[in-house]
Amino acid sequence: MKRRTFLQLGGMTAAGAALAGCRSGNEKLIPYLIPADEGVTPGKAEYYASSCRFCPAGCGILVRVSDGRAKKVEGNPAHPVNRGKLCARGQAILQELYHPDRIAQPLKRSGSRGSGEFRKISWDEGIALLTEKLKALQQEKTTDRLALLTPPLSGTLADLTDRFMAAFGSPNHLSFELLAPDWLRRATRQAFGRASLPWYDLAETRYLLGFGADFVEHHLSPVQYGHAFGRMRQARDTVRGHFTYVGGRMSLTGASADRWLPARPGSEGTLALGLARLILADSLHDEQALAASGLQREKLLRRLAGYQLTRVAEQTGLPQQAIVEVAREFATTRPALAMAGEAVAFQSNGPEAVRAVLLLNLLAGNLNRPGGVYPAGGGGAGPENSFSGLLSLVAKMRADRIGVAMIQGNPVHAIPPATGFQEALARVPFIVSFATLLDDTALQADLILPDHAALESWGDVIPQGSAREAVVGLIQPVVTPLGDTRQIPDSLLATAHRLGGGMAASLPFQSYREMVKGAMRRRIAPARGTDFETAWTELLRQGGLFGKIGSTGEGFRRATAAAWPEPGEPRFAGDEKEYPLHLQVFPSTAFYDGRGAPLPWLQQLPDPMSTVVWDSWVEINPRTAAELGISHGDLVEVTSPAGSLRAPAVIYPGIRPDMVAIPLGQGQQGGGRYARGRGANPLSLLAMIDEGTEPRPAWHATRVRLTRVSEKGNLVTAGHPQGSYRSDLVGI
Amino acid sequence: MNKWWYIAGVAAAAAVVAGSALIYSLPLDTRDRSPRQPLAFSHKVHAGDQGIHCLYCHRHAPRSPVAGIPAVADCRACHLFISADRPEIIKLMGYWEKKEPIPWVRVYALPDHVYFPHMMHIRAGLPCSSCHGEVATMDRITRSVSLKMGWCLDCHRQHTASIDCWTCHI
Amino acid sequence: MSDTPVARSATQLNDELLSSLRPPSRRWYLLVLFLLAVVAWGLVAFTWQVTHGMYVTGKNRPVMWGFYITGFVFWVGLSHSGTMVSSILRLSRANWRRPILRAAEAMTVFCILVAGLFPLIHLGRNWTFFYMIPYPNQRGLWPNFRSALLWDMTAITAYIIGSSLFLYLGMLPDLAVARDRSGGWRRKLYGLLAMGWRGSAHEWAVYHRASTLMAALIIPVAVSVHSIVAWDFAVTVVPGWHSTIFPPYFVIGAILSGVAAVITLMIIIRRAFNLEAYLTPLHFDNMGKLLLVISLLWSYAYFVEVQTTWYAHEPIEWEVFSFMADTYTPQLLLMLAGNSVVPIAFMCFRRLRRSISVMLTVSLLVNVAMFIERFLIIVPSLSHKNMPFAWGSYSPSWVEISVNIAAVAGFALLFVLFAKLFPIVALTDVRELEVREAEVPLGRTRLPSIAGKE
Amino acid sequence: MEKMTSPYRWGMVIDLDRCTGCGACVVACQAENNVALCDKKEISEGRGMQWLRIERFWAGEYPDVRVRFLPVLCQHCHDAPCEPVCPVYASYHNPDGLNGQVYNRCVGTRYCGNNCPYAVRVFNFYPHTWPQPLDSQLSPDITVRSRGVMEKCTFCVQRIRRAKEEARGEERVIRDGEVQPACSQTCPSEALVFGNLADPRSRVSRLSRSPRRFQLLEHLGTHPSVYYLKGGGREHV
Repeated sequence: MKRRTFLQLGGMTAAGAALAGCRSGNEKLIPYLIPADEGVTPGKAEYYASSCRFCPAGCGILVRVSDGRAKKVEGNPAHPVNRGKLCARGQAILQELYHPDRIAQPLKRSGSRGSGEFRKISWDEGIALLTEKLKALQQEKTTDRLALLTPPLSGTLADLTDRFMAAFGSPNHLSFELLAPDWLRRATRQAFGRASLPWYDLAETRYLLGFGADFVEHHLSPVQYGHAFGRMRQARDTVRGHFTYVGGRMSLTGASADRWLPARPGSEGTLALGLARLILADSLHDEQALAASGLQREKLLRRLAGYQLTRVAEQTGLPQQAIVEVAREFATTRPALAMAGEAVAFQSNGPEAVRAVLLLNLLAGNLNRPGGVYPAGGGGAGPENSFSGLLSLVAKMRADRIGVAMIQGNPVHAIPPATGFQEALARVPFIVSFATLLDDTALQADLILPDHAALESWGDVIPQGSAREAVVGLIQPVVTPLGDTRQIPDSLLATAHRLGGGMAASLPFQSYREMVKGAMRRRIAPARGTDFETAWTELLRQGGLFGKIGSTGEGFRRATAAAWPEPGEPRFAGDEKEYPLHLQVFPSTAFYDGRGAPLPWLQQLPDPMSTVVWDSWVEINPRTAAELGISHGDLVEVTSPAGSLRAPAVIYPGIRPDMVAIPLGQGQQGGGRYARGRGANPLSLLAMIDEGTEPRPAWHATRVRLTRVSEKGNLVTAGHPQGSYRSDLVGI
Repeated sequence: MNKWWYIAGVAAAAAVVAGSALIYSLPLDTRDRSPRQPLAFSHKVHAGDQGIHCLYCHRHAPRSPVAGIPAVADCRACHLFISADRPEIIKLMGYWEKKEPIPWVRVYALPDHVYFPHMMHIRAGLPCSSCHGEVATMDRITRSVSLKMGWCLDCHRQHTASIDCWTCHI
Repeated sequence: MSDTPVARSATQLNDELLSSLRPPSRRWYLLVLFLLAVVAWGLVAFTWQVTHGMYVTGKNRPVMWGFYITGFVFWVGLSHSGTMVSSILRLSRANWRRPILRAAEAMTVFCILVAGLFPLIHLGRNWTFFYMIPYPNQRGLWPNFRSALLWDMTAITAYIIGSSLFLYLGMLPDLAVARDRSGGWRRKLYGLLAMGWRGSAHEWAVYHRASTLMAALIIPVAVSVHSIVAWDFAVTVVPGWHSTIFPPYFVIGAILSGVAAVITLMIIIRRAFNLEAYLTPLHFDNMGKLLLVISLLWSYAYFVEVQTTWYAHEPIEWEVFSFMADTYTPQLLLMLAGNSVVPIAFMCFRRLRRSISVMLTVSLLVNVAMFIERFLIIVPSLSHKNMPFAWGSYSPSWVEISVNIAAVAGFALLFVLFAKLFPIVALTDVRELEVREAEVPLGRTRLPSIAGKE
Repeated sequence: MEKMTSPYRWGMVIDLDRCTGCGACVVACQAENNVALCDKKEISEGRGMQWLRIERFWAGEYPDVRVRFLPVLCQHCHDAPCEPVCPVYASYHNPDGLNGQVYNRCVGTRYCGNNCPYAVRVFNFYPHTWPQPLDSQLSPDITVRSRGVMEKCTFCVQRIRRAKEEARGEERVIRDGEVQPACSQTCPSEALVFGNLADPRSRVSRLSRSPRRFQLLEHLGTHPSVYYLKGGGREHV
């Protein structure tokens, strides 16, 4: 790839030099060593298609490259997921590439763990060190002491890691992510009989009933649902889609709603069933749909007998009037759509509540109908409760049954300490991190094999629940790697080859690129066997394989065996007397689960709701704040059974008085100059509660106490605190 | 007494003239018009005697804002055979061996707040010489124009090209 | 004219009036040194700003103008002292004006000089200030004559030229006297400046016509200057600035501060050169009356402005006003006290008008209040402009404060130096009174009586 | 200044009913235009450099709270308050009806910034730098502004210019949707629509005739090129 050679050549057009009188930086005129590729004109920008791997949505991107440097990341119009659009985070991956604190070459720990003292080593040494450790495990016949921690993987990388672990003989591959939609996968299977993520036809629906499904910020596929939302509102001449949002905190998504139902945390499931009962009582449901899924109104009504309006209203803390109205609107406006999100799922009764919400779709008869719910394309079979996987791994690590841990991502920061992960990890003798920055996990690592930035990597992405048809997005490098880094799969391949034997045999690939290419060849083999090379270049040009592979035809239908959802009383960690407030931790638009925090563009992006920059904050209802004598910008201490933190207070009219909310992502020890030591990590507040047979990630089931510390919160908001209430002056 | 008055008057007048001339020509053009180049490349030989067309080497000019200068490989391609024994050519090959580009010195340098698209000017049918002078007669390139804003504007006015500030300054 | 000093011999008079030209005392040198130090400090602050960037000031978005423009408007206002006093009184033939003429006119020149510096100091790229000067250049670019800032520049330049001519013209005969009564380099200097004034009847006739003419001419210039400064604000769409009453309001304000400044000046000069004989309580009485009138005018103008805003109750305008009243209450009260309540209350009484100490306090108070008034016009409006989400606030930084203090020092310095170099009391003007009756010697010639001319 | 010879009158329509306030446009703008990175201190002093901000307004009391988002960028007024006040024509009206800002001409009086009712002009109070290799992201198409000059949204004029150059090459006018500023290009919900208001058939002109349309601070008579479409309130379907 000749354009990779661009980087050793200076730019022809001088960027950067500041505008200072007549002086100018471009004194020299540096020619190329080798002429540019055909079709590449120096001084003119080129676009290269790739995919964003910031979040599992897997949007397609076009990267504007000028004189060998990536200049801008834009959406790929040909990509069915994001249709040329891109979110703030997606555009900021450019700064992942050019981050001033990137790890330029393999590092070996020289100081104590967490000290951040490392010694630069060569790749040979690095790989040798790793293989030596793994060899040791092999010789001791304890290959299961190897653990691999990754975010949920898709496509060829998943294949590679599976082969690697299988060949090595270790079952301990944990793919965990705080926001992974396992809960939704499971609920869909249990409710609609298909182990697949749902794909909501937002654009065509006329009434959206969102139960804490924050699709604008992070839920499933923000860009594509953001796009769909715009169309739902205004793309149809006569129809304006209506949106009702249920949730104790008015999230950014909730802010766009026409009606906000601040239901008491953990009561969403009850509300859903209450609505169902009202709908059935007035027989406003879709009779055929009900029949088709083998249900009778009477039976259901009997089942729902416990959910009379009065009780529901009392439990949710909502006015009866509103509940009745919503029920009627939802049932009488077709097509209507109900979405469940993390805010619901991460309650102690989450799984049941989610299924209760999905039930509403069934009553509205919108399964596999325009404006309704379809199974997402691309299979999407995946873990249904990786959380239990996490806990079992933690147990193993505690029991010293893990000798080597290879870690992609930053679990040390992004996993709640209440799971005991951090302490357990500390017991692991040898930790390998693939971090690109010296993040919290890398700080604990003994060996760092730095990964490429996304824009330097090869790969393929199968977007999760992002599209109705199956999509395979391709990732291709658009610039020469800045440092002496390698992408994870190549490091694994190198290790495997060096281990030799079965390992080498099971991974007979020179490079990951070759592997990806092979996978693609297999994918399009049925389509066209001959002349793969041209097809391949074409695929690279358009950014992936879209809609060509048929999405499995059969749609959702009610799983007859499905257990009836009975969301019980929500349980919370912390005694109500001592900890009067509910805590909600939410992924902010900028930081997602924290991986956005190192990027300055995202740090200085004012949070849309609080307009806070460069910090984390605590959202408090004005009434509560007044009672506690807290005013905007004060430093407050939030204490939970699990721990406590300090952060500035933001007076937030859109939250229940018995709730506080803190954004995820800040409070990192590492993560480069822009993230280090900034704000606080609310995960440290979360407590575990054991509910039912198996552990469930009840991240919204912690109670907290709030105390004012001082007026010096050092809070910076882009918006003027008083001016933010004076929309009358601009007439909107 | 009186003659002092006269002298003072003359001096003052001179000062005023000089001063206004100075102010008029701000910003001053202090750049070396014919800087020494790392290689004694002669446009006279190439463009003049050999009659090679400008766009043969500066081939991006019609398509790109920058005219582009030949990659070291391009120079080498020809000079593998043509007068390969000359000292300057050996120097050139030296660069190639060391795999480092030639640090040519810019002669036509514009400040960074000026945008000059070569392709637009070639499209408009301007001869290269209208800005770059009679390159074919120069051994070492000598800047033949002032490159001051006034000079650009005059030409734009003559050819009724856009004189919107944003045409050149963004 | 009973209060005018009784006739004394020409030499005696000249001696007294020219006493200021005697070699300076140590106190004078100390004063000059001190002032120089302050000015130097101001220069340091300014250099700091130029080398670092505007962030060393307190300015921000939306408050992009602050103490510098406040200072600018303030000094322009102050500069009205001389013009008003000397020309108005000259035209109205008030004889008691005579002893303070020179000081007032000098003050005008120095104020406007200082004022003219501020717009340049506040530029983000001071080194490109010449872009604003209309001169033919190779870029083929001209400044924008629609911009009030350019009007400013023109008006102020005109005013500088006008007022310095005015000052110079008034000084001519005195320079001649000084020339004749001094030696060494001073003699050369005065000789050069006096341009060979002989004091012939013809010269005097011309001189009188010229100075009357200048007096008449300078007034419209002065008025226009401050109207234009007012337009800097009035022509914008900034709530609280966009007001038709601004030009007259600013002019009145200017005269108010000008008159106050002159009073302060009179007192200082009176002490410094012990001219008790020439600056008698009568003069302060008159100035007090003048102050009273202007202060009443100002109060009326201010009332009109606020009252219209309040009555119309245009949301954003009212928002600005109430924000100002809430955030800057003490400043607002001090301003009202200093500009209207105190002057009006005190100047009504003859006894107070004739008490030097009272006059000093009041006149100083007026000018402090005037500075605050400028500030309250500029900053609150910008802090709460039309987009509430982008509201802000402003507080001056040490740099801005230093530069403003240095401006005061710089003005004082110029004045002190001037007072040592040139007759600070208008010699001939005073003499005019004396020499009504008889032929008097002036210089080497004998001048026929001009009695009855005035 | 504005010559009526140009076939373009660039304008934008912002549909507040579509806008979710996600902030994608804000980052897009900074990425495209070499807008400086501002640390916490700078922003706390009110010296942030955003060309495009999303204003967030709270209305009502809990539980009847409503949030309104208002993306505000340079409105490119046709009677722009910023233009006449600039003493050096650094802020001027361009033939396509854009408010030009010429950085190298700006002397920094900040008069335009005061007189802009939309407060969208940002001033380089600080000298800004990009730590290596972050400076590699700087676009070569746009000058990097030095301290002491005013800057603001240009409707991504560099993109317009590029499109013009191409159109010129093919002797045609720019097609509708061919050129988009970074913000409207990336806006997930397509709330921002950019185009040529002089062409009555362009998407932006059609939207600008919507009954929901209004303009910001219309009463000031600045005649912006940016139209807003009212967000749908609480009304039912």
